[in-house]
Amino acid sequence: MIKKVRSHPTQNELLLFELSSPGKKAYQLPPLDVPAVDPAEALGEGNVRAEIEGFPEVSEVEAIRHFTRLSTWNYAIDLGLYPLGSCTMKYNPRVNEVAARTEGLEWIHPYQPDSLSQGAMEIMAALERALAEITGMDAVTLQPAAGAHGELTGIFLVRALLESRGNPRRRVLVPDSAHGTNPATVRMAGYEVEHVASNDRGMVDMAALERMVDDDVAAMMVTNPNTLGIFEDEIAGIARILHAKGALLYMDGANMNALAGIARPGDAGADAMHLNLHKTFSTPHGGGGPGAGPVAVKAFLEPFLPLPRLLRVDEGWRWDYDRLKSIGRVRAFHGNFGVLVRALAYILAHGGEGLKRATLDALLNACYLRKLLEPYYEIAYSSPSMHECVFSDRRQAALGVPTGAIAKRLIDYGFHPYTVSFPLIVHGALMIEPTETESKRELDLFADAMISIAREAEENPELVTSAPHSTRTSRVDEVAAARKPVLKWSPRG
Amino acid sequence: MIKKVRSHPTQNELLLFELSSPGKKAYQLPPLDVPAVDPAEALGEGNVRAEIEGFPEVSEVEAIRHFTRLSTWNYAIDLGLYPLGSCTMKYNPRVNEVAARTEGLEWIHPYQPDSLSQGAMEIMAALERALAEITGMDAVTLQPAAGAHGELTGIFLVRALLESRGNPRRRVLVPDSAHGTNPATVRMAGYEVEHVASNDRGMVDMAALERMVDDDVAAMMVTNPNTLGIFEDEIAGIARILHAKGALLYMDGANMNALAGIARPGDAGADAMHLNLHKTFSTPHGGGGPGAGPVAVKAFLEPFLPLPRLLRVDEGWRWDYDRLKSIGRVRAFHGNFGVLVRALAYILAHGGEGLKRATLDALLNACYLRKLLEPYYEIAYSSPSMHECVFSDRRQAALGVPTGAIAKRLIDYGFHPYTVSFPLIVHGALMIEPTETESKRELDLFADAMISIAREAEENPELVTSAPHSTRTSRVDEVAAARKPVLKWSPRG
Amino acid sequence: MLETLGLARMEDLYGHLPPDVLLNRALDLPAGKSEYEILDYFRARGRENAVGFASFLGAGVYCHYRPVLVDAVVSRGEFLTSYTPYQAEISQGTLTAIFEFQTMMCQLTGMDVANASMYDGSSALAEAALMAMRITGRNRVVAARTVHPEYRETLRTYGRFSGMEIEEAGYDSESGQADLTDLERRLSGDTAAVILQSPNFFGIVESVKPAAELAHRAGALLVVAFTEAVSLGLLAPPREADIVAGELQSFAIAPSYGGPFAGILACREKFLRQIPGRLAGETRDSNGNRAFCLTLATREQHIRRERATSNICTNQELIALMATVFMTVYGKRGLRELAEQNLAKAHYLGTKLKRRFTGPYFNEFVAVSSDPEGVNRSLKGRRIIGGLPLRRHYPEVEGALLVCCTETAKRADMDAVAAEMNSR
Amino acid sequence: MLETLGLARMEDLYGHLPPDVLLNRALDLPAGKSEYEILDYFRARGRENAVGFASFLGAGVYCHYRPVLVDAVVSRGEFLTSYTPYQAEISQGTLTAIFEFQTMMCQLTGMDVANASMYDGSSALAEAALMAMRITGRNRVVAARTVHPEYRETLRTYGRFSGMEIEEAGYDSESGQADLTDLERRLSGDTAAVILQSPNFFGIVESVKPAAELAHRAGALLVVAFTEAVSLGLLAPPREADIVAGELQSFAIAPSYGGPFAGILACREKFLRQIPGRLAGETRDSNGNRAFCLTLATREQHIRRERATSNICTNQELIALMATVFMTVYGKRGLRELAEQNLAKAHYLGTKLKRRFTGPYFNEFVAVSSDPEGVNRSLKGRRIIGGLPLRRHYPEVEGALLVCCTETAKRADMDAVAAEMNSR
Ligand SMILES: Cc1ncc(COP(=O)(O)O)c(C=O)c1O
Ligand SMILES: Cc1ncc(COP(=O)(O)O)c(C=O)c1O
Repeated sequence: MIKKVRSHPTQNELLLFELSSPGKKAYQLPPLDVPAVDPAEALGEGNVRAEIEGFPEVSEVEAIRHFTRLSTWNYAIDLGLYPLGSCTMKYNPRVNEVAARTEGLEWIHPYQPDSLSQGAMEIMAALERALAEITGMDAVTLQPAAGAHGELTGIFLVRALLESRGNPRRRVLVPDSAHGTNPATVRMAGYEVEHVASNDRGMVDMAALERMVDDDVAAMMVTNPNTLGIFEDEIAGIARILHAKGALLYMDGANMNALAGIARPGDAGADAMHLNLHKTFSTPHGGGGPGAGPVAVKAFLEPFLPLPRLLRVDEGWRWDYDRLKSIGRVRAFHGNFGVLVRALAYILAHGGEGLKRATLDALLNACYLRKLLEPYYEIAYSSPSMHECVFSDRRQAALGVPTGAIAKRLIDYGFHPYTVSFPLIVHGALMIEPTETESKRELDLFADAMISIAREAEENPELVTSAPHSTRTSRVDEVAAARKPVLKWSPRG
Repeated sequence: MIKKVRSHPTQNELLLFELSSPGKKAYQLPPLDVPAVDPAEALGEGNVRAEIEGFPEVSEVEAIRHFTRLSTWNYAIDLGLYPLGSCTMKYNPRVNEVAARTEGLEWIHPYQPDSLSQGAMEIMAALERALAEITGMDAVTLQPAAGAHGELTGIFLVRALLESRGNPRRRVLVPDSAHGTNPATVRMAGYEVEHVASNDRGMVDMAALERMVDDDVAAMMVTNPNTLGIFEDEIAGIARILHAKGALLYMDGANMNALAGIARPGDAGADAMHLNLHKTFSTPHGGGGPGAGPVAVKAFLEPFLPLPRLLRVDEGWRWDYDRLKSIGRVRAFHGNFGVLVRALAYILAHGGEGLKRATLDALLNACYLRKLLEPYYEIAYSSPSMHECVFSDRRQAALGVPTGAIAKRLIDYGFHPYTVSFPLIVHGALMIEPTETESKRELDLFADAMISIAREAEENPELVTSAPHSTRTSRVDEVAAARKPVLKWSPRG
Repeated sequence: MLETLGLARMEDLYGHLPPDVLLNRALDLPAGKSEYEILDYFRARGRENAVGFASFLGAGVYCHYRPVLVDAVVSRGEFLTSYTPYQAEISQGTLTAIFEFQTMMCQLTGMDVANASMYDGSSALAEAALMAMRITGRNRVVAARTVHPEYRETLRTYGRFSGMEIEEAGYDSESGQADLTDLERRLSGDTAAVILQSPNFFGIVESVKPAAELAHRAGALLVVAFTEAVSLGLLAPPREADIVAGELQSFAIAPSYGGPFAGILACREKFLRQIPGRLAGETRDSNGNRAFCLTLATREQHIRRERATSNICTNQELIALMATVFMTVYGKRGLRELAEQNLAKAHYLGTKLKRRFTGPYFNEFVAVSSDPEGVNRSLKGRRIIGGLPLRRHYPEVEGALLVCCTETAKRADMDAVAAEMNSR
Repeated sequence: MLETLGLARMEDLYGHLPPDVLLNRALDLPAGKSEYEILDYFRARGRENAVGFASFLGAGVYCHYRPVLVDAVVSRGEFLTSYTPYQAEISQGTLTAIFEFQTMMCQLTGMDVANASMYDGSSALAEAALMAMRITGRNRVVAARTVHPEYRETLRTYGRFSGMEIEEAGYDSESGQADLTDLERRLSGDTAAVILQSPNFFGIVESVKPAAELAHRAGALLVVAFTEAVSLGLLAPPREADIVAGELQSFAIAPSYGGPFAGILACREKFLRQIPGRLAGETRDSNGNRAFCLTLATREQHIRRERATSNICTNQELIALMATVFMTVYGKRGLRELAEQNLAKAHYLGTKLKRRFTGPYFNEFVAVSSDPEGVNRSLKGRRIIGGLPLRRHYPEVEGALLVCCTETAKRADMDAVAAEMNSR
């Protein structure tokens, strides 16, 4: 029985281009206080464009209604549990949004003189300090724009270091449970990917690792807890094996939400790692970003960090561009500053105690859900779960109800689905990360829904495989979308 | 066929008191920077309360989800046409909201010295000037909090004036088409209400008026255009009749959206009138306020206006409390300042030209809808419509489908209903005010819906009378609610 | 669209209006401005007011922290741009919030029934007095002079034309509380209501119970007003009152130069039919689901017209919603802690200054000074707005400032005020 | 919940972790703060930056008006707090907006396909170069030195480890445009891409067409970058390009000290399979209704892993949405008028100053000064931030400032800059 939602009318809406009618406008500019200039004269005929074919023309009320109506077609954290495994969809305090909109922070130009940017630089310095303390590392760059960008920066650092030692080496090890960005990153840094098998405990197979690591291995990328939500308890051993052969341990810190305040990757032997500020340190995901992927490193990698670096001098902070060993910039300007502000606001709000409490609540919620669901769904690995738990659809798939169908059916029950079919090493994975900000009530409702779907899979599989039944948009044909892609609106439809 | 909406799941939600669990919190206060004080000691045992029985305790995410979920159960201007007759539910530019939140306007105390309030006082003075120009009156008070409050202030002014002339008189005339606040106001000012019948053109019956006006009549309250959306074209004559007997003409300016920029009540003989800033001059209605109901008067009523008044002196603006004839305050402080800011922002954005254009568009939209619907619904009066048009349900009621049912059925079609059963002199009134901010597309969709419902009334009345069928909450039992009122939550349910 | 109407020009839309009422010129207003110019204009006006000053003004308008959630909620178009919830099936969001608001108001005030809001505290008080007249059939009202002066002025304006006779009872020049003996002396067989405010205008907690006994003994109702809603987090609710009228500005509403705020009326069950304003009630929909709707409309102007309990129509719903979010964020413990912080701050400064009255005070008090204006003048130089000089409203209380300290008052600023006042 | 798990203490939740990895002390961070203290902290930091200065800085980050609608839209929780729209049935809002964004990007750039966003313009340009390498199977890239210096630095970092060889072509010291003869000289059989930026870093409009011919003749692709999106309202779109990489910060995104912004990649249809990043496509739902979903995921890391077109995952969707609202508000005529105002302002000041280059410029230009630092120093005293000294990035262009004037530039401030610069 569905307890969480009821149906209600939601407004239909055309595309902007269909709404558009000539002459409508939603803007007004102040009158020009200087003489107008003839574009053709100033730029040359050939450089001036004709009107923008097909560009919309709507009124202000049509504009706000358009986006308001669209918004009502979305599910969101503000509406309920969003248990996407590996994505840490937690509630992000609204005060972060207000902080990021502070006039003196929002409207400052990256090229204004350091003397007029001290507040911004202090914020970045404070965040670097806090992240170093939380990760147990020595230095932090805030430049990368997202997790994958941080990974790339991290592997660049590894390669730059090894090159400076005379041999960049050829291979980077990646567990078969790794997130897709890991192998993709390795390739972008010019390395070959070598997959490391997981053992039956869902952890890196140490024996296999021993065999694989030689002095042609540049590094290993380890996610800890890994994408199964399992803590790699041999992590220190992994570091030892790598270090013994002159290879580095890169840690994917996307799951730091499971460790903040209780364990520090730096203490466990990681040489470099990135953090997903938009996950652990709370920037709303905004339908796909923005985020920030700071990279924290041990001292010996610090000289290679992207430039510029913050430098403390008598007058205050200065940007230091004079860094010979730096890999250079990984993007223009100083990083996603607005996201950095939100992250610092989050850390200030929690303090050390609060960060630990949040971590514990994240573990509690994940373990609680696992406990409630284990009788109905097959847990992928028996090892204890940290901040997320991963099930397999084996039992339901046998009834013709794969993980993807269960996910769609969850929508009818008023929830956003979990992460589907990842990690790849699990047969039909159901990857569930509730995060610390969910209440017991919401978790119980979710468990009820999952259990009820398990029953439906037995009694009425068709009901599940044809879901969702309640949404304004029924099952979307993704195959057709990919077969002949229509990626933009055009007048003839 | 319903083109405007499709069904989609909306989240259910408990009441705060049901969500609440002990120990949860959504607040944090800065640490106290002074010694704590023992309440019992400072205030005396008896003055200190026990804990607030039943008061909620929820987390921050529960709080924001609670109100976000609730909000999705509402219809709103941001979602579509809201054709409530007499309510002028137009789109209110969002810039008004930003203006009202300007730090130096939002966080100022009404008692801070005039020398530290000049900006606020200048805003009020500028608005008074603009409203006087728009209405054709000589002086304006911004103190009243809403239209009805303005009416009350206006009739108080009439009475104070007449008392100062020696005889307050006993009766105030009110057309039978008047809004309920008019007669209610008359009584609150200690007058008796006398109803003036409307003629077959939907206007004040001049002959009847002639007969009724004697020197015991204090004033007449006229709404123009009246609640039928019809312009009282004898308005000047009405004024003459009243003035000849020493009575005053009070104009209910709630429908000023039909006149701004094309006609001024002051020029037509009105002695006093109120404006609904939250209608004509755009403050979002907020589910029932706040608004503001400034009163504009001719010079001879100025001495009686509520105190304090703005006074221009060399140093700038000053609040003048020294006004012997004033009726005194109608509320504490200076009025709904935040609403006044929005109104001035609206007037600045439009300018004289823009206000007239808005008026013309309001007339156009109303007349257009009338034209489209006249074949299917019986127009109440043949006189031309101004900013709204009023139909009677006679034709549909004969089929067992009264105006109330048609209204509920509109909900299934994705629209907010029109104003139902008002004005009272129309049999089963359908009172439709589209306002100027609606697009032709939205109006056409509305007309389609109305026409389709007219057809349903003939072919399948039951479908209409049992509406709405698509909402998360079906037809609400208002009779039961009134029979044994439950006006607050209590633990036992 | 004009074609559809068979018209040539937009002006034809009002061609039927008599020429003599038409405006035969353009309105004399500046040309329309862009939103950037508009915001510049208001920012410029804002800079002409005191910005970034520390302030010790209270007197009915209090500066409290506003949780960021309040704005996040009321900025949602579904709340901001909806009308009064007449159509229950598509207004359950607003109706549910009103029902929760009414409930919390009852929990705070100890009354049985609360309405959905009034314009403000002062008009709510005036309506309470009119309500008492209707209930008792009497026409005299005795109000303590410790009630906010502008509330009493509003009461007088409302009363003047409705046959209300208003008497004011003095206060004990020692304690600063209403003088109950004087008050009792003024009671008579046609007294409809006794009106007290607690904490009163001087910031002092009144003794509601004995006042209730006096009033009831005389067959009158006790109306208790409040201007500082935060005090309800700590003070005993006025259970002995028959009607409570208050101002909710303290619940997350910016001072905004005096409005918009939200008034509230609450009363005992038995007076329900006489309460003005909107009421949301619980009921069921045709599927048996819990639902809410506006109810008892037969009290209101749109049904009852001249026999309505009041002419109020549009009220202050969005402000009441802000207060509801505020109460939700602070909750049971938070409101208490907030009130205790106010108490502590006020007493920190209060004990440093020479106070005029001895009665128990919450977050404001009357401080004595040989030269109040002088004090404020030099504080202004330090970007501090001092207390409110009482001269205008209470000439008899010479050389006094009404000083308020909320949780936002900083110790350093309070020390500065103390130094300044004690230096004379 | 602990009971359900059969645990006694919260700490038992990680009892299975090896002790040697545990942090056996509390984190060395200050205690948690209230939102009021947090906002005070950031406001204090904000005051340590330039606030309320007039600024003539551009150079890749432009200060334009932001329509208030933008914030109203992105503040809606349904957009703000949703994830990447993998589950199409409950993400149609975001997906529809992305589809509209992609369409408008194609309309502006003249390309056939545009993705849903990249991190920023600089990383988008680097990805464009990598894309060109994949398409052509070649490994050399020739970039004009008139491309934003930090974009070229980013390109170098990306290129360094991916076997990309980067050459830089000079510019005409007269016109300030890329020197196409020098550029042509550097083309060879293994040139994958020629990279231009227009308007270029000096604010000068490049001649895309001839560059395209050169590139194509050599079997290379032409990649055109832009940093000032507003210019697309007026300038001919780079139709002759094969790939367009740009930065959308100008579309309602605050400078925010350099981010978050939103990059964009657009290309010709035939290169579709090589474009990185998210793509929203049109399709149908099982009821035949139009619907949208993320598509061609086989290009992406979560499906293709090490064979993906890029490792990009989270991008800048909310910023792209802001840009979408911006484009909607301004629309066809508005974007043109906005661009024309920028043109007029820049030329007002540009004609008053001694300009270093003669090529056509849009809203910024290089002004010559005997003492750039001196000029900026004295402007700073008048709360004006002058242009960007070129010394660091273009030592050969001595004594020069890159000056930008958008629609927000006030005539009085421009006059002040002119007076200051011409006084030396
Ligand atoms: C384990 C893991 N690593 C890396 C990433 C990539 O981070 P981002 O999406 O910020 O690029 C993610 C995000 O999905 C992740 O879950
Ligand atoms: C004609 C008319 N008069 C008066 C009023 C009362 O105005 P308010 O609701 O602002 O008190 C209204 C509002 O509904 C109205 O339509």
